[in-house]
Amino acid sequence: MATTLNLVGLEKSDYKGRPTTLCQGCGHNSISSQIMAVCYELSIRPEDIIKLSGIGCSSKSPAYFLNRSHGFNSLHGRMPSVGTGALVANRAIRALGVSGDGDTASIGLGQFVHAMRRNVPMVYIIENNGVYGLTKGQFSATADRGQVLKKIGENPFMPVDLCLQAMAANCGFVARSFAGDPKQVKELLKAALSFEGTAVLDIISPCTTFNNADSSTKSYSWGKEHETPIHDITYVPVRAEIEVDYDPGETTTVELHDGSLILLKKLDESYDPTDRRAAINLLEDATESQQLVTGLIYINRDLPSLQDAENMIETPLAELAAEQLRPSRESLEALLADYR
Amino acid sequence: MATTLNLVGLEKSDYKGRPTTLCQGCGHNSISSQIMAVCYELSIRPEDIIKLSGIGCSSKSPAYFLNRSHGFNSLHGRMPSVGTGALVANRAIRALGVSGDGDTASIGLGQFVHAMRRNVPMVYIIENNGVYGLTKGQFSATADRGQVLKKIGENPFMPVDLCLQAMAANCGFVARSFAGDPKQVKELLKAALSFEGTAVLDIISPCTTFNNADSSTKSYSWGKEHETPIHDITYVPVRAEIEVDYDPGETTTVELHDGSLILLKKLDESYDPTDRRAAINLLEDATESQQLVTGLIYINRDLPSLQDAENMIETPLAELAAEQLRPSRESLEALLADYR
Amino acid sequence: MTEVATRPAPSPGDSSEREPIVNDFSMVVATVNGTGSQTSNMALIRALFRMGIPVTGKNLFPSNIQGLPTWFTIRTSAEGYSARRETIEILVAMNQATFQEDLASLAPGGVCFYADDFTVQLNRDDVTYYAMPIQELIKEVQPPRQLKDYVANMAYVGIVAEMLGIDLAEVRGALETHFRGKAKPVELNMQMVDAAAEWAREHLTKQDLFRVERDDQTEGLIIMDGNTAGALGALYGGMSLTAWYPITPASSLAEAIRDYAPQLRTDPETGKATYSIIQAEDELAAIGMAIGAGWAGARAMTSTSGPGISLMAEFTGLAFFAEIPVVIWDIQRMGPSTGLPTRTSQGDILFVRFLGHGDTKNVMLLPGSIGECFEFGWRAFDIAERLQTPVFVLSDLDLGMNLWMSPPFEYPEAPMDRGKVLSAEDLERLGSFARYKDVDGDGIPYRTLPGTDHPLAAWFARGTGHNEHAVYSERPDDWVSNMERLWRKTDTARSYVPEPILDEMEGAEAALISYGSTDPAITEARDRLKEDGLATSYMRLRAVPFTEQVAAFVEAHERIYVVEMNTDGQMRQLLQLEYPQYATRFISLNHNDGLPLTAYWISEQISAREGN
Amino acid sequence: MTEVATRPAPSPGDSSEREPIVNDFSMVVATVNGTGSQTSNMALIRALFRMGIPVTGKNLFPSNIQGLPTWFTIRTSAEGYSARRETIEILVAMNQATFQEDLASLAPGGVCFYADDFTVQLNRDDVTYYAMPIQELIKEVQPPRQLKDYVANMAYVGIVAEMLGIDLAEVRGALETHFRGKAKPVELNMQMVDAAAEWAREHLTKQDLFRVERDDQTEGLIIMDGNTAGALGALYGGMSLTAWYPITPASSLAEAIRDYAPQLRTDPETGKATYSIIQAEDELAAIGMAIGAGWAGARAMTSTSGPGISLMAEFTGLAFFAEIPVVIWDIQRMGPSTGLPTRTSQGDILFVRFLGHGDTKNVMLLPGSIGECFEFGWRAFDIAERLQTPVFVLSDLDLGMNLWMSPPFEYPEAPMDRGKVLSAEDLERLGSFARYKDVDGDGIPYRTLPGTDHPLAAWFARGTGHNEHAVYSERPDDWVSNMERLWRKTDTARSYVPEPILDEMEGAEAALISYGSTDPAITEARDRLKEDGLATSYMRLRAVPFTEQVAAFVEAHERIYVVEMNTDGQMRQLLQLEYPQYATRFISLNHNDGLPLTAYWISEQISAREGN
Ligand SMILES: Cc1ncc(C[n+]2csc(CCOP(=O)(O)OP(=O)(O)O)c2C)c(N)n1
Ligand SMILES: Cc1ncc(C[n+]2csc(CCOP(=O)(O)OP(=O)(O)O)c2C)c(N)n1
Ligand code: SF4
Ligand code: SF4
Ligand SMILES: [Mg+2]
Ligand SMILES: [Mg+2]
Repeated sequence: MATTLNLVGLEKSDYKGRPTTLCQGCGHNSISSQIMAVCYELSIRPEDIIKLSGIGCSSKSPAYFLNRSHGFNSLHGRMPSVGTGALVANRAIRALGVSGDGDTASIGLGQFVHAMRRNVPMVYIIENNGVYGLTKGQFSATADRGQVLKKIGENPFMPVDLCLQAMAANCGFVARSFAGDPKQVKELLKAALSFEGTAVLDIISPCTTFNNADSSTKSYSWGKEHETPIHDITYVPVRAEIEVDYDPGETTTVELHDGSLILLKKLDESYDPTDRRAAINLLEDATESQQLVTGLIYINRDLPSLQDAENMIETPLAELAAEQLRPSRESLEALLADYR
Repeated sequence: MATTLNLVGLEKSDYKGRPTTLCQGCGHNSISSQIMAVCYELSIRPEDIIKLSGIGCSSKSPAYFLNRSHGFNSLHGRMPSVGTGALVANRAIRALGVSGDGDTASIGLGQFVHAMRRNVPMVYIIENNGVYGLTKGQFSATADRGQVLKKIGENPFMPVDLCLQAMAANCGFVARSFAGDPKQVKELLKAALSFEGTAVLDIISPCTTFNNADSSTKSYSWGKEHETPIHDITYVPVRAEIEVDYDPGETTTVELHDGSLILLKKLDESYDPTDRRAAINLLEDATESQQLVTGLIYINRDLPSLQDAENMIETPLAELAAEQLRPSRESLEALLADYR
Repeated sequence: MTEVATRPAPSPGDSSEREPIVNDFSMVVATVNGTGSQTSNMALIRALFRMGIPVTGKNLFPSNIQGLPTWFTIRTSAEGYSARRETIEILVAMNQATFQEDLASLAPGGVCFYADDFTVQLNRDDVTYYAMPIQELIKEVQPPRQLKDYVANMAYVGIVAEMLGIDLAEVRGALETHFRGKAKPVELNMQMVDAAAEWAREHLTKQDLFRVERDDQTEGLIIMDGNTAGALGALYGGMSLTAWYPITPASSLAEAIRDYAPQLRTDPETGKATYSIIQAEDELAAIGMAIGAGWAGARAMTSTSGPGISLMAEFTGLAFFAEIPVVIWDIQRMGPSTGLPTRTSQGDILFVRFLGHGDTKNVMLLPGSIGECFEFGWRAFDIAERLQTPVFVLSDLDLGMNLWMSPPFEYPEAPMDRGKVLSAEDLERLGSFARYKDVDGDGIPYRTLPGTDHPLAAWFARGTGHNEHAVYSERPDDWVSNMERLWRKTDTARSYVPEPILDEMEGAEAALISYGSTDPAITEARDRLKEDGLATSYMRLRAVPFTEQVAAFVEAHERIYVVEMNTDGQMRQLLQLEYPQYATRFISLNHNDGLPLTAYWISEQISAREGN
Repeated sequence: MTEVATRPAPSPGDSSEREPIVNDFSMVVATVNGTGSQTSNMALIRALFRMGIPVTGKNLFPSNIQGLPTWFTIRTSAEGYSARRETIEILVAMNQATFQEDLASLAPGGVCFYADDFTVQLNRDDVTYYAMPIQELIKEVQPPRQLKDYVANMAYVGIVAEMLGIDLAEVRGALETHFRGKAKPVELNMQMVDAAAEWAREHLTKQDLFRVERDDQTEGLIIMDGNTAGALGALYGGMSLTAWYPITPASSLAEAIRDYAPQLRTDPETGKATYSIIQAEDELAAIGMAIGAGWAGARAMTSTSGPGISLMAEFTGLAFFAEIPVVIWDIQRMGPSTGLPTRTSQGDILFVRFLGHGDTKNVMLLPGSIGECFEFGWRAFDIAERLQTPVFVLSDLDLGMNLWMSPPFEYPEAPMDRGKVLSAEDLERLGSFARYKDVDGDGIPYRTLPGTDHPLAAWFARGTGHNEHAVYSERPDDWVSNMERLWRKTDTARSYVPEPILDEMEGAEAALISYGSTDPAITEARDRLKEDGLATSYMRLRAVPFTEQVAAFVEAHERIYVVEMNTDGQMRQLLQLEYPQYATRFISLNHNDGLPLTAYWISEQISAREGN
């Protein structure tokens, strides 16, 4: 196709990363593609994004998109704290975090929960494949009880439901999706990027090398068979608002902090993602029925972000002038008087 | 009173610990007293108990009960892992773990959740006072959003609901109580000691020095005013069973692994602690209504304990004979053949 | 107290001693913690300070909140010494539980003030006793119930002031400062002070030799704890993020930042904070946040103690290798493990230097006074951003939590050094950028900050092996050249860290090397040794890695005592590693029992070894 | 491969070289990882091994699962050497992406087998080429689709076997072992091997000098990787709990335990496990579990690599100070930080020795062969329980994950040493018990286990300061005496750790000290140096702290090269600290680029420095 420029004058290719070194068919690659597409389509300048990750195949993926964005491939399970610090230092940038189920549900669970508690404004993607890909296929904490992997055996423990964890931690944006449903992933990503607070996307992202058997709830085939979207979601950017028309009876809308809209077209039964109890129930139902329920499970725009809770100045701290950083000579003399 | 011996021939004094160094009126002390009373009344031999804790005022308390029990005052937030190892090494002993809200909800959250995931068979008490007592009163992660402490200021973050966390982690025994309600604490402790799996007791235990203002939901006065027990709980040991009589209409019973019974006498509305959804709803209601809902919130006896899940031998590993530990000479020669 | 006197003091019999001992004694107030004796002790020490008398205050407290013994020691010194002394001349006994022990620890000829409702034996006849009718005075003053304990403590302030000659006007002034001028508490407390002094005047007759007199030695000085000083230093150094987790004895540093930040760092226009202070969920998160902020271009720090340092090992390695500036305060306490949270030590030196698996070498600053706590508080950021590496500031409980005199802190003259940061304009001019290229040959590469508006700006920070472009590389040559550059940088560090403080004496035979809070004891010990005819040279280290001056000093002296408070002689080991050719010159003088070193111990050790 | 040849090899022109080179070459198979070349490489190396030819196999793989270059090197050595060599004589090129680089790295006179569908230039005329019709052979054999890649790799096995003279019967035998006798896969793969060999016989004419001949040097030996050896050692040492967290290159140790435990450690009566293996949520939990189990009396261990070691710092300090036995395996990889997960190094030595804040000194065992991985695997438990302290076993990626020949492991003769544990009967007899009392003067106290049925048995384990009765104490004397005892214990440790291996040569001028996986390279280097007339003495350290023998060796030699794979010369530093009087004797010979050391590098370094 002929290269077309987006609103900030960039081509699709300006959003690409280094060639991926992940396995062919890895779910993580398809998520990377959606990230690039979304940033291009929303005309986000790559310089206004930071990429964050922990350690794992999933956490490597930020190297494979947005070469023109700064990134930090931090430590295993520690992306949330690094992201918290970065966003406190510069609240003008948007953060795209990519983690894995091992990175988040095993070693990183504590930081994950506490970042949500503080409502650190970042998009927090978990590329959830139920295994440790990079260390060659051991069970992660999201693997189903009773699942069997050859060479490794049976997993005797209950899985961690990362969306339920997010609900328990009062996260204001909780979504689940499936790497095999790129359209939904894309719309959810767009919405998440407009949300001022922690936006959690628990995306089932099959590991084709170690956990893609039909019997695995983290496989492509399982996902294709069991995905049940709770609604058909469309993101409408601010400028486009006027143009969109939709059937109000069929569709509920949610307005985001920047004025953009999410259109949720109801499928069989209608579902209200602003109802906390309903969200928890939905997750419980999904567990019982073993369905891969996807979509925007819960949204609450009323929680202040970390920076607002801390009453922080709008200017990035990293850009403050010396005189804003160093109090006056007089102030020092004044306060030392109390110690005489 | 004249010293009376329990069924294993011990006096109450055989269950005491060193003199407490905690503040006068500290909720932790009253919980310690209940622990001593319970072990005495249940005729548990102190030698069959291990005491576990992390770091904090609460975690110091195991020094103040059961001098005749081995104990491990481990590291801040790490009681769960130490307990897991100890119980794997010796599954014949019963573990009494005492932690604090800082120890469990802040630094220890990850280990807390994963111990429950594995269903490590221990009584896990959180002496929850909403602050870091031992470091002089900073907010912990269970402090309410908006709470103000002089010298420290306002807490801008949402609290961690440890019972909800336990539900999310599929814990099989989830209870909440109040140090100001010793009778209930005692019955819940007895039940917990008969439960084969992780038994979580989230006990509001006021810090009289740093967080006992009437306005604090972790204070005595608040607890006294807002405690709403979901039932009147009585523990009936195995041997006593025959004697007890109760009104079945009024009371539901739950049988524990060792055959002992919990009698739950219904108060205003009846409540079924085996219903997971009801339990989660109850916790959500409690948060909304700001009531201190206490009692046995959830119980599920069907989850295998860690040792059973791992198909472990009944004999404590620590007591295995050398020949059980070291395979035969022949076995070595046999397997080395594969490497020729 | 648990320490027994090891040095003889004059007994009252001895007539040569009949003339008064002025401004020269150690007084310990033995109380129970949680009974609010801080106010009264502060009042005493501040009053003495304002009378121009050199003082220091050390609080020896248990790892407990309420009910256990606590000792607050005030040392006055005509010569201006501020180190701990073994001997106690004046005991103010407010805790019956430890009375006998406390009495036993009094020096012969000492003075014992005690609450008259104690049921104890006064089993020493070489001590002067003054009973204090605390309960009586309470009845008289009738303070509000919830303030009873506090006011009760004011009774000993009044009596001691009267008997020693402390000016009550200065006590009042001290209380006014303490209560930030609030009249009500001042009056309430002074009521008791006056009543008690009054009572003493009427009922007690001076029998001991100790008293105070106005002096002029504290003119213009301040008195403060090191953690507050460090906090102020950070605030004047442009601290933008403090991420911390509570731990004794470090908490009060972050808490002082929290207390002062609003007045010092609120944006006048918007009224909003130009900083952030986050109490993290643990130390891993605390340093993680600081590193994230450092990467994003803010001046970020964390403060902790031993256990937190252990938990920061992995992140320290990341910051060292990805070259992210961050400042870490370690207010050292007694270890290993949880150890003694309320006792002092210098036991983290060796561990911190090599903190992080694989090959690491961390920069350490070693403040030896509250003045240096302030100075290194801001300078640490300059060094961290200049070197793009973690900078550790190693203080300890004694320096951090106790009260020290100091000249007023010097306002930082030099502008902040933000290090090698490339702007969009720079990138435009240069036309290319390689994050880890050693452009200047000093091992320090150039960096760009997230948000820099230029297509060349981006780089991918990582703890994995990388080439000059921050791209993952397993090539042996990439690894080796990057490590060679990093090692070059650890050498460059020598020229950015503070030089040691040298004091060579005429005809010095022995030399001393030390660092941190041992300085006052050493200064005093050297004077004593000098008196005994033993001249010594002294170098106080203020940083690792060592500078040229350190090398010169080591070369110049044949017998070097390395004085420190740890079990393993840790700084001695670092010196031996740095100067293998002189490895045998270093003699460990280490003592590590949780209490600050004393001049007595040091001088005894040295004269013994020097055969004096 | 990324390493270029640095040592000249005979060029084909040179007639003196016309006679064949037998059993003496390095062959590298260049493939793409994730294409299942393990089976084929194992078949080749095992066939050679069974022909009695000394071999070693090293897999150089990326930190990646699929699609990146991987090199598997097989070295055959008539003299029985097993170290890495710079030079490669035979290249089996299965990866077009790296072909030119791989070809360039071939020694003059080398051989290049390559897939005939490559579009590359054969731009060297000093190399013999053999094109391999892989696709053709696949068409001929028609393997099932999902096995295509695997079988394809068997093509080069057949061709290489034919051209080098590897006995096809041995290849079949190797496959039978590999597939545990399962006929189907054996047949399928042999079909390809035979077809390929057949094809080679018909279409290729031998032009190069390299071939193999039966020998008898591997009689009775085994070939294995160090992690499997360590796992077996642990299982024969009575390991009861392995708590671990996956990390390269340590995972395969815990996984080998998991694979072997059921057959070795299932209780015959109940059919239940007499052990537990827990994949923890992280390394903090892993070591926490191990310490909990060690406290409760079980033999517990964890295994990890650098990043995990950093996370274990706090718990290590607790185990050191509370004196809990635990075994920690550190399969070292390249650091600092995440570094290079699939490259080898010895960079954790210094950090582990002092791991934990405050004053700590940890015991380290340093296996230098897979035989020692097995031996230290069980012995570590004896030492840990005897000393009641954490014992670290420091292996590395090269030793742990590559294939080494070894005599069959010796079954542990001595009964297990469970250390000083008091039973209820003991307590009854003694009438008293103090957990931290130095009864025997060796610094090692007695302990009791939870569940011990006696009123005196209980004690409260803690990381806080304690007296002999394990009761919290802030008394200076309690702290000091406890630390003095602990230091006594760190000395006692010397008499329980393995002695070094000494090899003094007649008239040796220079001496070498090394440890771990560098041993094969050093052995070979010393032979070369000997040939060149330079005799050397050699001590291979097997543990820290150092024993008497180490001291004697250091005293006896004036110039000591410390050979190691890290950037900072870490063992050199530990030696300098231990022997300050000889600090200048130690010369660092350290190289750290992720690849195992070679005899060539070592001998060149030494002869250069020795002016040979
Ligand atoms: C502290 C630490 N422990 C262990 C490892 C090894 N490690 C690398 S990736 C990984 C797990 C990754 O799993 P996940 O987060 O699910 O990512 P995936 O590879 O499945 O996408 C582990 C354990 C590490 N790098 N650091
Ligand atoms: C790794 C580590 N960080 C910090 C501390 C300091 N510390 C001691 S107790 C405590 C908090 C205790 O709070 P909580 O668990 O609620 O117990 P409480 O005192 O309130 O009963 C902290 C942070 C420590 N001991 N170890
Ligand atoms: S191993 Fe699995 S997770 Fe990793 S890259 Fe391959 S497919 Fe993806
Ligand atoms: S400080 Fe609070 S928690 Fe600690 S002992 Fe005192 S009352 Fe209890
Ligand atoms: Mg995963
Ligand atoms: Mg608490």
